Amino acid sequence: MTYRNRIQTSVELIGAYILAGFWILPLLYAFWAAFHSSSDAMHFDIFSPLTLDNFREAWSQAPFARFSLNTFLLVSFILPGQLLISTLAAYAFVRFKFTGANIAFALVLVQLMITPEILIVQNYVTLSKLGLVDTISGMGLPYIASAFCIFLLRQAFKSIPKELEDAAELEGCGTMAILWKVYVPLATPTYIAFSLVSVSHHWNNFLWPLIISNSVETRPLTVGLGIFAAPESGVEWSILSAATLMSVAPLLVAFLIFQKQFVQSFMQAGIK
Amino acid sequence: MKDSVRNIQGWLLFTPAAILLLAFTHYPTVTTFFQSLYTNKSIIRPRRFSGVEAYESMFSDPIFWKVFVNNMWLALGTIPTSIGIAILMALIVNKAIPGRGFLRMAYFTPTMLPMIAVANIWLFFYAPDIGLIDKVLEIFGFEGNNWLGNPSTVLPSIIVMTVWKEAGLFMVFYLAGLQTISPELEEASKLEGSSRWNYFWRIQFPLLLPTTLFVLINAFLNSFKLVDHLFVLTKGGPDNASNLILYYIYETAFSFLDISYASALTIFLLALLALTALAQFFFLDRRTHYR
Amino acid sequence: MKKMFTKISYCLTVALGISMFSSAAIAKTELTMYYPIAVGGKLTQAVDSIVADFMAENPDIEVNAIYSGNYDDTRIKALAALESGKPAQLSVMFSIDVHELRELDAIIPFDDVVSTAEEKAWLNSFYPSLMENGMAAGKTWGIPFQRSTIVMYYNKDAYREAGLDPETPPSTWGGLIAAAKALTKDDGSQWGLMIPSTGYPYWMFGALAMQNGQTLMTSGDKTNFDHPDVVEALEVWKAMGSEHKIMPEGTIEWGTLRQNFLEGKTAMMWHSTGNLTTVKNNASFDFGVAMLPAGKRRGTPTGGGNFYMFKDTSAEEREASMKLIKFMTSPEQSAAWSVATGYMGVSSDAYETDALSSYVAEFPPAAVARDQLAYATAEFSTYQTSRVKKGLNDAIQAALVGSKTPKEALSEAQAAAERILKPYR
Amino acid sequence: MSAIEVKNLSRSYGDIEAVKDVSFTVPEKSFTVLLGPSGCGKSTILKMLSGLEKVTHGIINIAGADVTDVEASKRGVSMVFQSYALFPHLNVKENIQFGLKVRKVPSEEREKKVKEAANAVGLTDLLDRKPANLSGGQRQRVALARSIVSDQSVCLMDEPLSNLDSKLRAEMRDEIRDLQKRLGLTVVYVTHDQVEAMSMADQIILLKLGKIVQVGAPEEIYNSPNSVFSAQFIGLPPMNILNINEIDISSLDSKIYSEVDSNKNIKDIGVRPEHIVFSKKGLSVIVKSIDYFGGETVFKLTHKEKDFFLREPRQPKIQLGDKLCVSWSLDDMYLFDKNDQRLKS
Repeated sequence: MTYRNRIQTSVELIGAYILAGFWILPLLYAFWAAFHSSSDAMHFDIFSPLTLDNFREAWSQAPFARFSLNTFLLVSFILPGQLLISTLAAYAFVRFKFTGANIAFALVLVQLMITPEILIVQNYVTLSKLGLVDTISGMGLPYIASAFCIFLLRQAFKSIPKELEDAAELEGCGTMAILWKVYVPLATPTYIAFSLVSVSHHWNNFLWPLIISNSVETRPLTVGLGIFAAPESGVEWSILSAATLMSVAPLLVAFLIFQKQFVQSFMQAGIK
Repeated sequence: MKDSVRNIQGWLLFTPAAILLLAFTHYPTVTTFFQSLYTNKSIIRPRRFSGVEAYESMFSDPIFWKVFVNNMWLALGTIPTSIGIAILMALIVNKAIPGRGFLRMAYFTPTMLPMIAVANIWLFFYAPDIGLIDKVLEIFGFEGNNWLGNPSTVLPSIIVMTVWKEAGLFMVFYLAGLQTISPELEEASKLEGSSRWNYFWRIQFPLLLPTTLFVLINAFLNSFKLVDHLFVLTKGGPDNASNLILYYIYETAFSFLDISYASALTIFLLALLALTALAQFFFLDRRTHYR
Repeated sequence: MKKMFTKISYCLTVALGISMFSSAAIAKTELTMYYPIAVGGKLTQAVDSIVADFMAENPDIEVNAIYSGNYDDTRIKALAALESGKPAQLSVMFSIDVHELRELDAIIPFDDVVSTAEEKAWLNSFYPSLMENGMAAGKTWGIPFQRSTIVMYYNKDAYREAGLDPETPPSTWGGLIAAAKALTKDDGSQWGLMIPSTGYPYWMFGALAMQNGQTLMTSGDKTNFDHPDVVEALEVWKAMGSEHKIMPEGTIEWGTLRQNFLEGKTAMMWHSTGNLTTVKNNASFDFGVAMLPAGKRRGTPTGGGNFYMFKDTSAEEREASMKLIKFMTSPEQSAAWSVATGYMGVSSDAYETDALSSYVAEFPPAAVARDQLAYATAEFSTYQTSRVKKGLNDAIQAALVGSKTPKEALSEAQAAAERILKPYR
Repeated sequence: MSAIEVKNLSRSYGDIEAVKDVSFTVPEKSFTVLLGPSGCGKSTILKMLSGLEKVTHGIINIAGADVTDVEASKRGVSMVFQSYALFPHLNVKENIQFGLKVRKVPSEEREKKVKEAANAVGLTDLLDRKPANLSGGQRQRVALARSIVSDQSVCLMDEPLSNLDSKLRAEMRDEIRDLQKRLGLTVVYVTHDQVEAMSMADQIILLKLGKIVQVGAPEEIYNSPNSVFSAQFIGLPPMNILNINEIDISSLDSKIYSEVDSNKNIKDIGVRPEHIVFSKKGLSVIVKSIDYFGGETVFKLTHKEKDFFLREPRQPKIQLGDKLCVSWSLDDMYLFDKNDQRLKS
């Protein structure tokens, strides 16, 4: 490699790391602030003493454990629902050329643009008629039928060779057995990809849960954090940072551990 | 198996999804439309048919125009920049360089944070005088700025924050795109004496066009859906300088309890998104399929 | 499969049994109340502890107190709860929400619930200016709880440094501007004064307008935004930043202002008295609290939250609610609440209690808000308050950031308010 | 003058040495084939020649100049890739002229050259097509045209025919060879296919595990392989290698027997299948399988559980299971020592 090339490469490398620095600095700062008193954090007193008070304080001011549980319940209500319902629907589209399937699929795709995020007003009205306001199931219900999931699974199912299905049929598998024993296992990568994308989406969702939850028993982390942080109540940086970290920690830790899978999943879901 | 049996089975399998989709996508869309044609009900005033009155007042509502224009600026400010940065990031982590895993993690992490947490963190950066940015400026002898309190800087501030959050996600899409490009293409062009720059513009960028289109449209749709940060940062202020359509819908419906007007706003937003999605449909369908 | 059904039905039976048993055996009256917070500090803990005390005294009542964000959020949540299966029976909501809540037919007047002479006396025991916002159509709809006025916090150390007398804070606009000029440092490290203009700009403006001789509204259906005195008040506010340079230009964040003050970035701030205890606990310097200065006169709106009782409640629940409200507004609790937060005691009796009187003696700033009640008016409140208020807030911010002149901005806000309020006249 | 001279070339990836101290020369206007099984380092050498791969150690001269540290584009080489590396969004013409545009060749000249190159490979009618709409052979031609148009005297080809079906492959072999002669190109061609190597090369460089085994013209390597590896890599079926301890050498022709017996270093003897004949005396064998190819017949024979091949141009009346004897002449026999190296007799 020539001298010029070497310089060019190292300049690029430095650039890459500076960019990375900018990208994690905000989070690192929040992390740092969470372990220092507010005034130390504000004065960037690098050598000021570490403290866990902020976490203790935030923990005592709002029930973050309960919020985490709510988020967990929400996600574990939505995801299996999405997977189940979308699996059935995708199977119907791929294997049963039922009358009106094309129109039905077009109606499914409508949801890709008209997402529940936008229909907050009427969906709220619907759910209050159903008496599901301020329930975890109400919070999750509009998301259970996911056009995106149906779409992804339909693509995955389509790519499964018909021979496999024929072979299973010869072995005596019925319609549902073929679905469970052939289609679902073969589409596992798609299931994983969608699951990670879905979980991170709903873990981070805010507006709809804010609208639909009233009480501590249903408030997910984002809403709890949003109310905790309501700037009207005066901002205590360090406590806020601690609360923020506690809220993002579960997903963030999961991401850091399974980084590759997350990135792969987002990639796969993005390519479609 | 008989056709009619398959027909019934197919419909049965599709029914659960169909019911939920109808209940939470199609039905509310239709009722929103009807709602916008009627006035609100209260003790004092009964509900009555008002036709397009809500739309008339929408188009003469300066706040509506302001939030619409804000949304457009937000899209315009966020999307090209984050696409540019995302491509750069993807090019970086697509190469075998030292610490690639770390770099990819660093670029992607903000994507995993909820917007509300992002806003909490950035609130501190933007706080006038005591915030991080002003403190840093102070060191270099610059005077602080009231980033979120000044209508000319509030939207750019939010744009910067959004770029920070979104670029990593787009990076992943570009990374996927880059990985479909055979490395031999780069070797071939290198051999022809093509510079990296030339290779990017003549080969990579055109080959990433489908990805760009996908990202473009999704980012555009997203810019209308993401308003969480307003709850923490500005509440749409000052004087609606950072207000966005969806937040305005939220305010109108839940704070002003004006369902009729909120419905009209929603229908407008839906129409806008539907048009965009249709554009996507046409573009993506006509795009050249390489290999 | 069959096994699973058996299991499920068993679980259901047990669950059903437990819930029936528990509701039958204890027969508590359950109350749900929402409450907001708009200033800093550990208010949730303060509320929780009062509620806990109440439940200890009244074992037959179970209170579920839910913190639900700011005033707007709280109204939204409480109203949402009415629609849902778990309605609230009472709530602390914005004192200015009274007209909107009435229009929705959501609340009942206390006159309907209060029966005994003792209770009537209780209704009259509060400071009259705190009752103003709760009154409409000749009835009382809201009972004062977390109430405040705007006060001026100032940094005595900064005063000394600037050669000002820390014991005589300015009492007029002229004096305020002169003092602020002396306190503003050229290098931008310290401002003279900050008046917040996000969150509740109309509230701060209500003070300025009143000091200039005019209130923002005369009744629930009549606003005075374009009155020359009101316009002048906004011009004065704007001039503090643009002309006198004693305050940063643009809007000033309500939420971070206290931090600015504690960090010494501003020598004076106007803020809710509800911040008092937090400021007291966190200030690393000597600070004082003063009444707002006078323009043509002194003036401040009252502010904060009132207790409301919802219409959709049983007689039992109303009775229990009354108990809770009476407990929480009793002189002892009100005094404790005031000491804990800085919000004012809601009745003169509260200030007579040992707790509060000794606290005031030892920490005189605690009485400033009360003393200022003599000059106080109702907080801005109309029909469709949220929307009218937003128009006014937008106008104030537009003027402060310079995108419109105060006159333009307020005239437009007035026109919009007229349109909204016309049907109510 | 040699077009390419390689001295002591090595390439290692961490601990793995892909190419070990390789030296060879490529004469001008010759067709040199780098031949070897996968993993022998032939592609790595080609990439190092092109400049796309760094050199760990050694020197590369092209046209008399040391290019070891010279950028790929400045070495005066062109390359045809295994996958053709056609830019999918550019049409045939744009693909061909890509390098010309990079080098800012004036448009008139560019047009002329593209036309010539397209003509040479028979693509004139397809200039507006996108690669996706071309057949495998056509894509191959575009890659060739791109290489021709670059006007470089040295052309490197990395298994360019491996993606084609066998019929097309045979056609393209001739075409490439023809083109090389016509244009006077110096070609370095990588393949693992010995048929390609034999039919195209002026010079074969046979590689194994990163090292050169033998260099020479195809017939030279065929006729006098220097090792068991060379002997077996070229020729189909490969040369029969028989361990002298596992066969009944006493039954062989006496001249052969004495030759073999006289030298203690001999471990294996090698005979090409076409040199073995059925005879009255000799090694006794059983016929295990018979493959008719029309023009020739290949017999698989067993002697003491050791299989080997015999090739006959005729179709003798022999059946499976027949017990026969075979022999060969002394001149057709190769001898190898215990290091698998050829023993020169």
